[in-house]
Amino acid sequence: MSFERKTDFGPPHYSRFLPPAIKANYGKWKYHEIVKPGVLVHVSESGDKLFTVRGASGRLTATDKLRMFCDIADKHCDGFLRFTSRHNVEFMTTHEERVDDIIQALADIGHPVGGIGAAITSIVHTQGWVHCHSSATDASGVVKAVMDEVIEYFDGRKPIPGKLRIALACCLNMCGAVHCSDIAILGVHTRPPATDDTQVNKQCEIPNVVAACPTAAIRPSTLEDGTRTVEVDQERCMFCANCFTVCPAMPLNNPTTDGISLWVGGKVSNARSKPTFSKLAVPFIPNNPPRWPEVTSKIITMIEEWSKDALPFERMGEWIERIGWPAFFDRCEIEFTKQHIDDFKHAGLSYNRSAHLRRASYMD
Amino acid sequence: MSFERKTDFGPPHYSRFLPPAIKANYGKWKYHEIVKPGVLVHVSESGDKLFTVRGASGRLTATDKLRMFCDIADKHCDGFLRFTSRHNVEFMTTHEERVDDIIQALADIGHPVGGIGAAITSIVHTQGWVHCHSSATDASGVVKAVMDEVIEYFDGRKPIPGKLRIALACCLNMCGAVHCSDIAILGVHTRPPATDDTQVNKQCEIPNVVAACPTAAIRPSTLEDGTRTVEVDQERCMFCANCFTVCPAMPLNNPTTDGISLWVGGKVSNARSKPTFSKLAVPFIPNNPPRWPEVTSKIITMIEEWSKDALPFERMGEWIERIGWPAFFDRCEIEFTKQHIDDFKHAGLSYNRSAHLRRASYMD
Amino acid sequence: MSDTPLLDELEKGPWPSFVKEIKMAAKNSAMSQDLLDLLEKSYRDKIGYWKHGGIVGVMGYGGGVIGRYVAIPEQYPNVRHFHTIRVNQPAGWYYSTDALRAICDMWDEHGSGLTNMHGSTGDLVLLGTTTEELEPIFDELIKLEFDIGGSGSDVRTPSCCLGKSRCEWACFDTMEVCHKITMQYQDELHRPAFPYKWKFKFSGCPNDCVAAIARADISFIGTWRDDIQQDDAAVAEYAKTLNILRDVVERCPSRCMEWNGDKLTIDNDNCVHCMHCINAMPKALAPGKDRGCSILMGAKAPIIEGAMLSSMMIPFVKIDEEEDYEAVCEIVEEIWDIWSDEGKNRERIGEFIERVGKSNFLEAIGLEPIPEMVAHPRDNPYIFFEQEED
Amino acid sequence: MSDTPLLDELEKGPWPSFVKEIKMAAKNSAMSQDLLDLLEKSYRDKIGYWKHGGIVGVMGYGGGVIGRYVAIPEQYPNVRHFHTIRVNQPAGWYYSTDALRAICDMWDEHGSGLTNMHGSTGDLVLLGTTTEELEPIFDELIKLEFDIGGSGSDVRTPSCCLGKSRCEWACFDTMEVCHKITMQYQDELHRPAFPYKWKFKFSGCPNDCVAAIARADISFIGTWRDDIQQDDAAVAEYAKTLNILRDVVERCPSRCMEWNGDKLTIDNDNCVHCMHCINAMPKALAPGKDRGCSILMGAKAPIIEGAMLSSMMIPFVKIDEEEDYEAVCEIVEEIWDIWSDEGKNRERIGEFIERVGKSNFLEAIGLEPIPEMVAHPRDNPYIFFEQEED
Amino acid sequence: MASDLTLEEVVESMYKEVASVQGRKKLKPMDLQKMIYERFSDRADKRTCKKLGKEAIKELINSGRCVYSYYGGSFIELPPAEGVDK
Ligand code: SRM
Ligand code: SRM
Ligand code: SRM
Ligand code: SRM
Ligand code: SF4
Ligand code: SF4
Ligand code: SF4
Ligand code: SF4
Ligand code: SF4
Ligand code: SF4
Ligand code: SF4
Ligand code: SF4
Repeated sequence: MSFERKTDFGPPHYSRFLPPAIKANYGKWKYHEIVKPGVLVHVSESGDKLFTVRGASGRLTATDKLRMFCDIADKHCDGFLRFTSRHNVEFMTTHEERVDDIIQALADIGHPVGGIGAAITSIVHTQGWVHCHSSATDASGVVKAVMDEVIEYFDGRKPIPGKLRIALACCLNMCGAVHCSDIAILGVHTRPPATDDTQVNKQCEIPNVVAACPTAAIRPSTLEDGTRTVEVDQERCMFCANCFTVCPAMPLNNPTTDGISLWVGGKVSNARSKPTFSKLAVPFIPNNPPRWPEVTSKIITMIEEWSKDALPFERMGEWIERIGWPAFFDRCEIEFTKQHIDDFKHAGLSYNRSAHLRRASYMD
Repeated sequence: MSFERKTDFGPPHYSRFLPPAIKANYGKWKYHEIVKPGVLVHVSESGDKLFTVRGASGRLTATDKLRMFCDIADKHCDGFLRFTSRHNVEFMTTHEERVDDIIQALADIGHPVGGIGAAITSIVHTQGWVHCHSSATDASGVVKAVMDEVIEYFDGRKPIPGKLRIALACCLNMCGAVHCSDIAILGVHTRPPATDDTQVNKQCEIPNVVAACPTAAIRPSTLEDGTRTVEVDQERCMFCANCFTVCPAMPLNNPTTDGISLWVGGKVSNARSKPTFSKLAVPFIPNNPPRWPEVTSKIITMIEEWSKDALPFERMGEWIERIGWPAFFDRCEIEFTKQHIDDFKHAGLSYNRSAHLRRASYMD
Repeated sequence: MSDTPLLDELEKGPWPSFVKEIKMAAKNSAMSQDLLDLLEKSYRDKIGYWKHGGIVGVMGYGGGVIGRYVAIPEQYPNVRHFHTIRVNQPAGWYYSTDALRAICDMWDEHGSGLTNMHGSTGDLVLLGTTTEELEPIFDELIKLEFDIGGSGSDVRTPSCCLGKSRCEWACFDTMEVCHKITMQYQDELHRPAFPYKWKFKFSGCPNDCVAAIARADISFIGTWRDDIQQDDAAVAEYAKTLNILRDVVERCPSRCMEWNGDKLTIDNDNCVHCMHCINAMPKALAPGKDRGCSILMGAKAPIIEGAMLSSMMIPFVKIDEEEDYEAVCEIVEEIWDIWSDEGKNRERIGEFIERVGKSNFLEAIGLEPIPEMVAHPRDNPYIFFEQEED
Repeated sequence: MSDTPLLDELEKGPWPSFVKEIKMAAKNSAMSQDLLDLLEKSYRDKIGYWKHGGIVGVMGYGGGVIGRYVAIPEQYPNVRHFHTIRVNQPAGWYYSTDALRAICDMWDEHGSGLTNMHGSTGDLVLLGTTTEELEPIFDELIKLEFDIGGSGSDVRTPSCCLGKSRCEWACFDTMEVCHKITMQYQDELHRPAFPYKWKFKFSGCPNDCVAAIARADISFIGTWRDDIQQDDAAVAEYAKTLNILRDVVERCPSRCMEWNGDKLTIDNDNCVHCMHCINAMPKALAPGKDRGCSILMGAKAPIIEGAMLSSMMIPFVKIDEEEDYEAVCEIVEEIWDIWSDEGKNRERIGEFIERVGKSNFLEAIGLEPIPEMVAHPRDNPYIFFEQEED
Repeated sequence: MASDLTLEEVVESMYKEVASVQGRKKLKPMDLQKMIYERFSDRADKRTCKKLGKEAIKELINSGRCVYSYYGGSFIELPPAEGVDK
């Protein structure tokens, strides 16, 4: 059965996959309400109601599981479903009475419902040890460990003042929006590349490798026996693995010195305050698979301190801005070290260039 | 009459010059009040009252004028006076009835009284054409021209919502705190140095000259006839005159292309908001001595727009932060140009990295 | 079944378990079985065992397939290759169950049976297959009418929030614009020709539910120009449960609202369109009717100059209207020309703009500098003055 | 008298006229007369006519005199030299009339009769004399007990606000500390030995009336640790004329005050000591009793890395007490050592700290990193990890 | 300006360039585009060179004579010798 090989035809038009209620009310929605944890209702100008149930998803999904999602969608949602920008799965129906059936069906296949409104939703994450060469930690494993501990903030059992976004990236390339999350989990290498001098000139172009380094730590060099390779200045190397991306002969993976750093206070939305970068909270916690207990306990402390003191809608970064960074480090029992003080290009703008000081912290 | 040549003896101890009322209440003051424009009263814990009259001063002062100040101080202030950190002259007396005599005496010698509290005080300025080699404008002349126009904001006839500090520097060295003033007047050269190739190697060390340039616009070069000199890359030169400071053979003074730039929104104190840098408002106004009318009229527009809309205590920078920069440029009829957008080291942090927008400005 | 005690630990607990997923796939894929064992080894040794991909792809395309080779193929032969295929998702990530089931059947036959639903850029990621299977997979995808996404120095797969499909705050049709742009630039998507990657993202309002300002070289964020739509009765209703003064009025970034206990007055000239008051009272407030979007540019991850957010370029354009849509495409293509000519290797557009100077960039693409583009004007005196020939 | 029409224009108007001053001095100084004519020429030609000073000074001192030579000495012989002498001012710029009269008499005899009262760093500037007069002038100054100030790569003349002499908000004795530091470091002031200039400034409270945070390499700014002193009756008095809610409570940077119409409650643990509420109600509020100062470092003008403000180094020290004063001097001297050893030519301490990294700098001078030193921790991932020898 | 530059000429010129640097230097599509404009700017304007350049790359890739590769950026090379484990 010959068929004509096509290219450049792009994705199918979404209209093929819109539930009827959405087709009927496209662009005519009036308002929404959160019915209960994990369940939204959107009401259109004509009064039509569409209920949305958001099911947790671990993102890494086997085809069999997708078929189970399809079974639920066929049974309750006219054969349509969608995924969210944070890879949860959403089932939509105009029949309010089907909401609880959908929730039960999801529970039966191990997928709790939640993450809507003032809640912690799924953790945006990347490949980790499952698939990426430059990862300094695993992604799916850390996500599973953390979400198991904070599930009550996801499913509404523990209400919190506003949204709290957690993201993970397994190296400094930071796939995802780790640089703008309330809490960011970042895999870090803490050793310079273990350069394989015999391979560098074979596998890579030295000028490209030298240019790839953000801190100009790489210089071309020639060994006694004439092999052309590169040399890394240990003082300047920041373990970003950019050289490794451009040249496989410069691996950074190391079981004892790879680990996780934690960042706080980032935000993407424009609500109230402008979009903000995440800031360093904990520079290094060694990898401790499978449940990274030190990582999860510190994240829980930060969530608890924020949630008991934040105003309604107040994101983590807005809360810290209000109480001051000294109080954040103090309450979350995190030691403020050399590494917290910036020394990169815009360092000066991060210093406290004012006499503004709360007294609490330096009462000897 | 031989005398023993001493060195390293430093300034006389201030206690020699303190009025008796100050000696008696040193460190024991309770509160102050502004009696009337230019007149303060400080009340000590014991109830003693000290009246201070602040007289304007042009900073450049002849000895004869100093003797006139001394006459007033001898007559009314037990032979003591002081100067302020913004080079005004202050006369202090415990006798309230002498306040008006002091004011009259000062008026007789051409020195109005004012600049206290929510007022415009004297303009911190530098040498200009009177004494400095790298000045791109005069200092004393511009100050005189501006203060003549804003005198009513100095002497209280026109009350304003808060303090408004004006400073002037005649080149990018920025002597004084021009970089942190409500309104800053900055002399600017707008042409690269007119390098005298015959003199460069004679008068200066070429490595020093090359290193002095903040934008690496200077490269060593040799003419056909072998003379070693330097070459300036027109694209990168910012006319900062730093090379001229290090090497007199690279003058930047130019009658048509030297002039004045205006900056706004800077602040030194920590009250309410943190200390802030001044931002570019008007990139270039050609020098127009003796009264620089274009400079003074633009300054007056900015003062008027601020003073009719600012909240009590609200400095120029705090006001602009509240209404937004588009409204500032609009109300003060200043054209926003390429030059206003930063392109130096921290440029990215000055961009609007948010969707925050007021609509007023782009309603077509 | 092999022995994976560490991973088994992660089968417990309430959050969906990726280990269960791999085990599910392993039932009928030796590749997934090897992946499971390899991952257990990584958990034991605390390092990953993947090598960087080289030359993989489908005929005619320069992107969409990420080459992956296990570092120790002798022990894990079935993951000697473990390439991933990025499938361009339907706008808004909507699916029909037939389409999904068809993809699953194809993937069980030609790959590991594991997917990422979805990748961070937005693609439906088919996780793990061999070089030989790439062409057959593409043939199947052609039949299913699902093309491959982007990777490398190309236009990456655009993505958008669900917009008008289900959200009352959508200020433009994010899904239609996203689809139109994806179709219009298929050549740039499938044949990498840029100095580095280029990402489009479309959010229907400043809540930015697809993180466009943080993760896209060009970010389309919906906004409006007229007054916020206000239903006073509904506001009074919210006043019963919501502390409107403290939690809404005092949190407005431009403090342009007054609340006297029963009436909310908004000075719409000073509203900066942050969405907060609307978020807090969805039944009482809504964005205006005169809707469109702002266009910002330049976001990227930290390497090598430090992370960047997109910054304001075009405050307001009615992107849903053909005329404005064409004008925007023209500007984008002009930017691609300049960036391709003068951009350095691996230099994103955000880094390019800062290197050449935002003003020069604006001049090159014919945009006027306006104060909306800056948080504040420059505060250093290094102004560049044009050198007229005197 | 010569013809100076442009300058004469500036004799008019209410603000004191510097032209009148020059004319006054010109009556008995040919030097000032030439200055007047030279300035008129500058006003006509719109450029200055001064040449950069070379090596001028008094015996034994490396600073305090700025060499100035007119560019066109043939036309203006009397300003062939027009050096300025910086005289170290008494702390707080207090004078007795006898001291001032004596200086005036000396200056009429040996110089132009023109002064700057005062220079921006704080010196009493004697404006215009010849090289030959420098030694005789210094002899006179010795008799008057007024030493010369600083210039070049030395400790510049320290300056301070009037502090405890007349201000109830002074949190330390700015004038005494300024005087003590000036006397203690006379050698560093008179004999330039640093990579570049070093400026001390002392402000008694965060109003910073000597602009220490903007104009000093090391800025001493008064602050307090206990509660704001509060007189409720006086607050109620102010309430009659002052909108305490809008103009005080809502302007507090940490919003740590509540006003219920008659009682002001301050949460002193969250007060950031900005001075605003105290400024607004001087008869009702005052800084606490447990007073001292913060020490910040690194301010400078823009060339060549861009302007800098001083940043927090030591949050609180009781500088008036001998023990703390000694400890601070020790740290300053240690900083000078490190800066002198490793600083580049013309590299101010603020630039040095940013080049070597603030953390490394703190470690070198034995200060612990504390969160008060930053507005926020780093937001880029380029963390430096110590390389233990494994 | 109707140019006499043909697609084949551009294709062959590009192929020669890719082959000549194989193993030593990696060429990006942009490098090939710039090379074409430098080489044929006398016979065609920039827009034409860019269009022909794009078509030439498409032709080389579709015909399998060249392939894309990815090393932290996209490059164009000759297809690898059959073994994949480079
Ligand atoms: C479904 C989804 C869009 C999609 O096309 O997939 C979505 C949908 C909605 N978002 Fe969102 N947001 C979604 C990702 C985001 C993101 C992107 C991200 O997290 O990567 C953001 C930016 C996050 C940030 O600021 O760091 C985002 C920031 C918001 C905000 C602003 C919150 C704030 O106060 O800063 C609102 C407003 C609100 O919560 O009331 C909002 C509100 C909403 C509303 C209520 C709007 C509406 O009327 O439908 C939507 C319903 C559910 C909800 O409350 O979560 N959505 N929303 C995404 C669901 C993710 C998930 O599975 O949990
Ligand atoms: C005399 C002087 C100090 C000295 O030792 O010479 C001084 C003295 C006082 N200042 Fe000041 N300030 C003096 C320069 C400054 C400076 C430095 C400068 O301008 O270069 C500043 C920083 C300016 C800035 O922020 O850019 C300064 C910012 C303040 C502030 C904060 C104002 C604000 O809201 O930001 C106050 C508080 C107030 O005004 O209520 C203040 C308040 C005061 C008080 C009222 C304090 C007191 O109780 O005595 C003093 C009386 C007069 C007044 O209101 O001006 N003083 N004051 C200086 C007079 C300069 C002049 O001739 O006008
Ligand atoms: C698959 C995905 C992570 C995921 O699990 O979801 C991913 C995976 C990789 N990314 Fe990414 N990036 C993914 C979304 C992102 C995002 C977020 C986004 O697109 O919304 C970012 C941040 C935004 C940005 O582009 O800066 C991102 C920033 C990077 C960077 C840093 C780019 C930069 O300019 O700093 C690199 C490094 C590079 O390009 O060489 C990178 C490189 C890579 C490579 C190709 C690493 C490499 O050199 O081999 C990863 C392949 C891993 C693998 O095993 O497949 N990835 N990457 C995401 C794409 C899936 C999809 O197509 O839907
Ligand atoms: C006289 C004075 C201006 C005035 O009229 O008051 C002054 C005058 C000069 N300054 Fe200044 N500076 C004066 C206070 C300042 C201040 C403010 C302060 O000290 O509070 C600053 C800003 C703070 C700072 O130090 O950064 C200042 C920043 C500079 C700079 C830039 C230094 C930098 O690191 O960026 C230079 C350039 C240089 O040092 O080569 C400079 C250089 C100069 C020179 C020596 C220019 C030169 O290279 O010949 C000026 C001599 C002019 C003349 O004709 O006498 N002057 N200069 C001030 C000193 C009088 C005094 O001793 O009391
Ligand atoms: S964050 Fe780094 S390690 Fe993780 S998927 Fe992206 S490139 Fe790979
Ligand atoms: S890891 Fe990063 S900083 Fe270190 S040498 Fe490689 S590229 Fe440079
Ligand atoms: S600002 Fe420049 S021109 Fe003016 S006195 Fe200072 S160094 Fe001289
Ligand atoms: S004026 Fe400034 S920028 Fe221009 S060459 Fe001289 S030092 Fe460099
Ligand atoms: S970005 Fe705005 S329009 Fe899009 S889903 Fe989020 S809230 Fe709705
Ligand atoms: S949308 Fe934001 S800025 Fe506009 S009125 Fe509401 S809260 Fe204020
Ligand atoms: S800085 Fe503070 S203590 Fe010094 S004069 Fe100003 S207000 Fe008074
Ligand atoms: S001093 Fe400033 S921070 Fe402290 S309570 Fe008063 S206004 Fe608030």
